Formats: sequence, C-alpha cells, structure tokens
Amino acid sequence: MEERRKAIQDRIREEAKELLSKKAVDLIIGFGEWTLPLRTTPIFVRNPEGADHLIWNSFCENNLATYLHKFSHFKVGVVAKGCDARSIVALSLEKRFKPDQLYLIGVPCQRMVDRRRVKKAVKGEILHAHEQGDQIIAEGEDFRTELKRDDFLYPSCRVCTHRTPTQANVLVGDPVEESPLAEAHPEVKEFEKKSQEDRWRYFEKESNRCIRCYACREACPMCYCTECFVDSSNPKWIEKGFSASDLEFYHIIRAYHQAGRCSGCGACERACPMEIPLTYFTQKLNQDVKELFNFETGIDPEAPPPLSTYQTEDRQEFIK
Amino acid sequence: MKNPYHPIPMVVKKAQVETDDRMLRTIELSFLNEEDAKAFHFIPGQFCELSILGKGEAPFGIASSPTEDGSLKFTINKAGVVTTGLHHVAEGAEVGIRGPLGNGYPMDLFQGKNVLVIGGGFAFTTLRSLIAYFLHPENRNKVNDITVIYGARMPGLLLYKEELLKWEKRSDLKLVVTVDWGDKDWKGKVGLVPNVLEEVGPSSENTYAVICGPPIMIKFTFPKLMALRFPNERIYTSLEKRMMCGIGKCGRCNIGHLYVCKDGPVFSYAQLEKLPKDY
Amino acid sequence: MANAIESNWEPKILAFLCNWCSYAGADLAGTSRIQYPPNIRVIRVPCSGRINPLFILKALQSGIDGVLVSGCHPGDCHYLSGNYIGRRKSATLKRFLEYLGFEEGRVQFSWVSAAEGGKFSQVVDEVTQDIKKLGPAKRFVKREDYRGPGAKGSSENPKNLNP
Amino acid sequence: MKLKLDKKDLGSFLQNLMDEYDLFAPVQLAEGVSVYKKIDHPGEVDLSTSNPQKPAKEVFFPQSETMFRYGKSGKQNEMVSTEEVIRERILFGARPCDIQAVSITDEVFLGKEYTDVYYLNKRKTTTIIGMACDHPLSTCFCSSTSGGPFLRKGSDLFFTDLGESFLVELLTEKGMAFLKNKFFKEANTKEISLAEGIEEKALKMTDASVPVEGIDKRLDLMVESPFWGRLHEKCIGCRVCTYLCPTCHCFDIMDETMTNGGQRVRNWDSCLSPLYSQETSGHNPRPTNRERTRQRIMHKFNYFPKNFGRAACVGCGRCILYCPVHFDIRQAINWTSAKRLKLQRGEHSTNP
Repeated sequence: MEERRKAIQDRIREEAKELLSKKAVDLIIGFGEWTLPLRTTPIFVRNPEGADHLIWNSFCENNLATYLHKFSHFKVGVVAKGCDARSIVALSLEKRFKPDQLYLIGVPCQRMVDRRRVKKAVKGEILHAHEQGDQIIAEGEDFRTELKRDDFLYPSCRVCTHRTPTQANVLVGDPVEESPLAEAHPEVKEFEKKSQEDRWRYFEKESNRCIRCYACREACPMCYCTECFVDSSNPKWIEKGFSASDLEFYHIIRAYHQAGRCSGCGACERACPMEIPLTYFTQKLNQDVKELFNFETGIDPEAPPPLSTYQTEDRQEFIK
Repeated sequence: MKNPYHPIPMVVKKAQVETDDRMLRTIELSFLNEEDAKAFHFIPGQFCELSILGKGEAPFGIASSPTEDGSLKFTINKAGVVTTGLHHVAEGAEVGIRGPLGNGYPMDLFQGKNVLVIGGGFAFTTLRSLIAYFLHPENRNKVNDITVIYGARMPGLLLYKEELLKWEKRSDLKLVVTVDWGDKDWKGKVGLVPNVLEEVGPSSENTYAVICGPPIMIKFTFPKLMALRFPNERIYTSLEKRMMCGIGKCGRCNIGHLYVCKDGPVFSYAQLEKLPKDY
Repeated sequence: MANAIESNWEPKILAFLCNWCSYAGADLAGTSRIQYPPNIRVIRVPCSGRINPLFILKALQSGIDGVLVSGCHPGDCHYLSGNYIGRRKSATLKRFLEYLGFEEGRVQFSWVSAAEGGKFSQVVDEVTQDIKKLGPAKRFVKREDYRGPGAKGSSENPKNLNP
Repeated sequence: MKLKLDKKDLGSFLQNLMDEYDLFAPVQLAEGVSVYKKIDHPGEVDLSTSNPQKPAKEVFFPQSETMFRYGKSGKQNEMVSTEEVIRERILFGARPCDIQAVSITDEVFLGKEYTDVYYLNKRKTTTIIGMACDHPLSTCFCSSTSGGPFLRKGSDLFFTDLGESFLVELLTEKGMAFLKNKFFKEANTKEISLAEGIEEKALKMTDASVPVEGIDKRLDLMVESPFWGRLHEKCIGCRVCTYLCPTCHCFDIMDETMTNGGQRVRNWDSCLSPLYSQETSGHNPRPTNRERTRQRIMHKFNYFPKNFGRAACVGCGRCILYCPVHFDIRQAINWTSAKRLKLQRGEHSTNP
C-alpha cells in the first residue's frame, strides 16, 4: 500500500515536471499538502520546480474536473482519478473542451477516506493523521487511534467500479481490480426498502437542512450553466426562501439535471456543510440510467448522453 | 421607530412613453398621504427605490427637481422584472417608494460657479433634475453660466423633448443637443458627445463638470475634460450599481469602503481615483 | 373526515398536451361529444419532448393534484424524435419522483393521436380515477405558513402566521 | 458575583426560562450538524459540539426573514409589518466568537444614519448567555482577532463548564436580573479557581499568531496585486464560507408571491455569487471569481476596518473547517504579510 502510494506520487511528479518543462501544458492541477489533517487541497502548478508539491494519498477527495471550466483558455494537465476522468469524458461529450486541450495524468484510485466519518469515530480533535499500510492513524492531544482504512471510505468510493481512469493520456500506476466494496450504494439500497411514506419523510428531513449555499452545485463538474434554474428571475422557478417545498424542489432538479451525466464522484455530498446525503439522489439516477438505457457516464467517449438520444425500443410500459 | 424598509404609497399621476423604441417611460408620482409629502425633501442626484408589491424593488434617480412641487418623476428603462412592471402600471395605480436615498449633487460647491452638464442616453434623468433646479427663478442666480451637452444615439431616443425645445430658446442656458445618427428631420448636431464637447470647448475656469452617461461615453469624455484642464476634484459623476436596501446594509453596491447607495451615487473623480475599479 | 374529502373534493389535474396529436385528440373528443371528467386543465405544448421536469414540479408545488403529459405515438412525432426523447426524460423523472416518495400515479404519461378522441377521454377518465384514489396532493405542495415559530426562518412574531 | 448552576438542574433551568422567554440554543439536526434554533423542549439543547455549523447571527438576522406581507390588491396600506418581536428572547450557549460577531453586525445594522428595525428589535429583546470555550479547536484564531475563548464582552451572563456544574457570571444589567434565579447557587472558591484554570488552559490553545493586526494597511497596497489572481484559483465560488461566517451580513430583498398576496423577504446573500453584483443590463462589476474573492477578503480586512475601525473576522474558523476545497483564511492573511513578493514572481502556488 505504502509503496504503491509513494510510487504513484513520484510518477505524478515526474509526469508533471516533464509536461511543464516541455511546455506541453500551461499548468497542472493536482493535490497538495494542507494545513488540516485528513485533507489535501487542489494546487495549480505552473513550473517544473513546483511539481514537487504534488502529492498523492487517500485524502485527495476533490473532483478536479470542476476547475476545468475556470481554465478553459489554457492547456491543462489534470491529475485524474477514475471519477475525475469520467466527468471529463462526460464534459467532452458536451463539447466543453477543445481537442488536445487537456492532458490527463490518470491515477488508479485506492478509494478516498471520509474525513467526517473518521472525525466522528474518534474522541476529541484530530491534530495529525497519516496512513500506514491499511490503517489510518489519527492523533490528538491525548489520544492515538488506529482505524482500518477500508471502514472509513466515502460512500461513493465504496461502490466505485471505475477506479482506473479509462481515457487517461498516461496512467501512473498499475490498473486496479475493478469491483465495488459494497454491492449497491448502501444508502440507495437501504432507502429503497422503506415505505413510500418513510421515503418521503426521509427526503423531507434531509433536504430541509439545506442552507442554500449551493456548494453541491459549485463543487459538481457537471454544473456549469451560465444561469442555473434557481437563479433565473424570469421565469422564477422557485423562491429563494426556506419553504420546505422550495428546498425539495431545488434538490430534485439539481439531482435530476445530473441524470446520465453524474460520474458518482460524490463531490456534492462532500461539499455540503450540512452533511445532506446527496449521493442517494444521484446514485439512484445512475442506477436507473444503467437499467433503462444501459449507459454509464464517462466510460465510452463516443456514446452520447442518454437523455439527448433515444432508441425506438426504449421501455414505455409506464405510458398509457 | 421608522422602518427604513417600508415603502410609502404613491399614485401614478401621469405616465408617458418617452422614446421611439418604447423602452423608456416616464412616470409622475404623487403622494397619497399629505404627511409623507411634507416629510419628503430631496436634492437633485438623489434616488428612490420604487417598488411594486409582488415584483420587487429597484433604484431610480429622481428626474424631477425639488422646485417642481407635489410630484416626483422617474424615467424607467425596461430591462428586468421590476422595470417591466413599472412600464405596465396604469395611471391611478399605486407604487411604493423609499427615499430619498443617496447623497445627491454637491449643490453647495456649485454656488457661484459655472456648471457644465454632460449627459448621454437615459442617464440624463438626474441631470434633468439638476438643470431644472437651477433654471428655477429662485435658484438661477446661484450659479453663473450653465452649459448642457446632451447626446443620444438617435433623435427618437432623446428624453424630455418638449422641455429641450423650451430650454433651447432660453438665453440663460447654453444647450447643445447631439445625436450619433441623425434622420431626415433632424436639424441639430450629429456627433458623439466627446467630440461635441471638444467642439464646444467650454472653459474650465471656475467651472464644475457633471457627467453622466454610459460607461463608454464617460471613458472617452474624460480625456477631453482633462484636455480642457478640468481638475479631478471638479468633475462629478453619478454611479450605478446593483442595489437592494439602498441604505448601506445589504452590502452589494460597495466600491472599496464606500457604498454607492449611502455614500454615493455622486462621486468626484478625485474620490473615484482612490477606489478599486469595482464598477 | 375522509368521507368529507371524498364527497366534496375534486382533483385538479394539469395536462400538457402536444400540439400535433394529443391536443387534436382532445379536440376530437370535444367535437365528437365524448364525455370525460372536467378535472383537467390543458396546457398546449409544441411537443411532448418540450416538457421540462421543472414544469411538472412547478405544477405539483402549486397544489396541482396530478399531472398528465401526453404526446404522439412513437414514430408519429411531428419533429421526428421529440416524443422519443421525451419518453426517456419521463421514464427517469417518474422513477426518480417515486423513489423520493411521491405517490405513484401523481405524474402520468400517455400517447394519444389526433384520431383517438375516444382514447383521450378514456385516459383522462383513468387518470382522474387514479388521482381521486390518491386524494389531494399534500407532499411537496408549498405551504404558506412555514415561517412560524420554531421554523427555519425563526421569525418570532406570532402575527407572522397566516390564519 | 459568581454563581453556579448544577448540570442536573440545567433542564429545569431552561424550562423555567422558556416560560418567560423564547429560547434559542444549539440544536443537533443530524450527527455532527447543529444550528442555533428556537427550542421547543430543553432536551433539544445540545452543548456537545464546540460550535454549531451556522453561527448565532441567525438569531438576530435570520437567513430568511419576512419584512412585511401584503394583500392581493397591491395596495400599500394593506401591508402588515413583521418587525415586532412579541416575547423577550434568550440566546443560550453561544461561544465568545459568535458573540463578538454580534458586535460587528451591530455596527452595520444599528448604524447612525439608518437603523435596521428588524435586527434592532431582536437585538434589544435578547439576553445573551455566553458559554466559555474551554476547548478551542486548532482552526480557532480568536486570540488573533482581539477576541478570546473566554472573552465576556457582549454576554449578559457567562457560563463556564466545570464538568459537574456551570460557573455563572452575571455581567450586565440584563444579566443581574437573574440574580434571584432559584437554580443558581453561590459558587465556592474551589469552583472559581477551577474555572480560572480552565480559562488559562484555553487561552493558550488558540492561535494568536495570525497577523490580523495591521492587515488593512497591507491590503491598501494590494488592491491590484497579482496575489488575487493566485488566491482565487482554487475557490469554486460556493457560498459556504459566507453563509457560515458569523460576521457576514449581506442580504438580498425579494418578493415572494403567494395565493393571497405575498411577502417581501430578505435572504442571506453572498459576495461570492456572480449574481450578487450582476446588473440587469448584463454588466457585472465583479465579473470573475478573482474580483469576488478579493471582495470577500478586502471587505473583511480592509473596507470594514476603514468604516468601523476593526476587522470583520472573529477567528471562529468555520470557513476553514467547512470549505469544500480547503481554503484557509489564515494562510491568506499570512500571505498578505510574508509571501507577496514570492507570489508576484509567479512561483508555484499552494494557495490557501
């Protein structure tokens, strides 16, 4: 584990250095060290010396595809996990990039650690944390806890079946065996068992915590509309207050707009300061899209987004 | 305590479309309550928040002068939800206003000086207020020469046409009206405001310049004023920004530490030079 | 209480009908004097592919008890593929709403051609029956007294409460 | 005057308060997520988390607040204002940082020229019971912003958690009204010295090294600095930091239509949203994330000090903890003093 991570990190730095010194890209977006434990931060490297700040570990949680909208006028190298790469493929299908504008340094991902779950599992504030083998060692003022890494993964990472980027320009590490740790998204599975009444109650309870900061939208690489439906004043689809119905409206449509476009990276859920389990919406849509249209986001760079195309034999038993 | 967010009721006395493109409409409002009318005192350059219940609020410069009793005039450009609503209010309908807000033009400084007024397009509203104020017999002797340069893209887009005709005939005011493109009936000047300013070439001695118009006009007029040796302290302009509260609370209209709604909208160039270019 | 609702309450159903088939079908039902329940309000749209999920949700939020979207039969679309695309959108939306806890049948879809006046009345009949069984919409309908004490806005004036 | 309240009496004490007051206290909404909310039952109060996600400003300046309602006719005389506050209120369990922030929002809303009645009415009817911060987090830097984990300024009563009981200090006239409260007992010297010990320890824990002092002067020179070009890069423009900030106070006013008329509402707004400054014409004075990030930092550390003589930051660390891309405002502050030249040379940026 340890050596693998180190090897990947070295390869990322090498690739970045080479790309930057050849001036093949203007900048590299990757992950760097951060002030808080259990976290890394996106960094933007512009010269070969800076490449040594790039790191790789189990806390590289952000979906870096989000930044590509910001750097649309540059040639960009991206350190891409499976999900980042899938988002990028989906965005390319929507013609967001010029060909050859991007260079993907693909990293077969070891699944990322959910810092919130780690935080909840220990008493007191974690001041230092690092990985050792398959353990996470969290240290605080008066404690030192060893936790099994695989028990503290992000829900979206546990079900991930595309950890190795399929469309990367270069792969820095051996492809990993693709199989989910949990068979279906645990929240979706649990949720589907509930009665309709309970499902609604759960949805109501969770969505009502929303503070409308729209961090889920901003963190999502697929949310790039110049005017989001919530911001439109004419027509005004929803009010900006805190009526339960308006909050639900926002969450339904935000999730629905991801149908067939969501790579399941879970960036929305991680961004939410109120810890609303947002992936239970999007994972359901992903499941449906797979079941109905046999489509998975960002796998086939030629397949059009499922809601922009059709087949004459699509299912229609629900239509009178 | 008075709630600064409560609009006071006014009634639309008269409404009239100003321009050929039908995008500008002037509405004249009168107070519904006597005490509101008595408590309302303003100076040219100040603005009000007009509100239509159900549509929202938006800020508009007061186009009438304090010397015109009993009513307030606003000229509204149709752009968003509120302005479209204000284009549709019928005579006799109720509209809410909050104000007067902002600082207004520095009338004390103009005392005994010449005033050069440069306006472009529909930004002419508060300038009209200023001119009408000084043309009032009581105030005319407060300032010396008044020169007005007013430009619009086309003759049909000029505001307050009848009034302009009246002003043209006056001997105590030099009025130059110009358009970017004339039409077959247009007998006046054709040319862009900055060029016309150069042509007119007013002296900067003892003179204050007040300039209000689209950003592009201001950008090109400013060097001409510099060439005429107007110091920054004697050039005033009125800024526009997105506003909500109008009283310096809601935050969005700041330029540096100043709020356009509370500390503006009228600023001198000397002031603006020191601020970030957030406008 | 339940009885009282059943006896007095009539559902409000919003129908989005495609201009080329279903709307003409409704027209035909009318000119042929075929009876159908008066619970539907029709909005004519150019194509069933034009239906934005926002329309459906906005209707449900405003207190509509049921939504019917109707378009041309597969292969008959005036714009060739509008209804096929609409079909995909409808399929995902319907599943998603039911997953979240919307009652099954609040949002319904049908194909009705310009020649099917009879089918149109039958569809409206069925939909109306379904919605009647479900009862008035409660979930997702915007309540206007939400800003009461203890509510999220926490504005404490009891006068704030709507009666 | 030092009193104490046994922890076993806390429930009854709060219940007792609720008979007379509307009580606002931290409430847990889900595991690890809490907010200040009006309490219906003393059991809801949750003092276990150090600081709720949403700051206590919400008690005075709710995220969504009705300003007035109006009828269908659109006539102004049918307006019903909602500015009045009927019952006295108590804010219980707010940390000193949030209470410091209230004095900052006071400057804005209770300004000389215009007074915001909605805020004022809530403010003057509220008694603040502060809760000492005995265990500041590593992200806390209140000591750098002229605050502190035990700063009593702004509180009417001040509680210190002693384990079995709370040490209670009555600090103002509003606080002295509780002198005769039946649940308060006299504190003994042992308890008082225990509290002092906790205070001393907590003071050492917060970071006093963030160079907030003099930052306004430094930023004066940096308005057009390339610093901003690097600083904004990783910000994705969500509004978490501004909504969770106890001192951010921007809002938006809009009308909500309802079946029988409607209401004018103000909702929190954020300078990081492009729509915040977008004009109807399409012109946006702050068109990119660079200007918007600059506005956020400059407003806190330059514009606000110019207007009110102090920085609009209390060092609560929420923006650091909850930022989805881990922007650290402490780094940004540090960089205004140290790393400027380095950044201008365009070297790599591990920006905050």
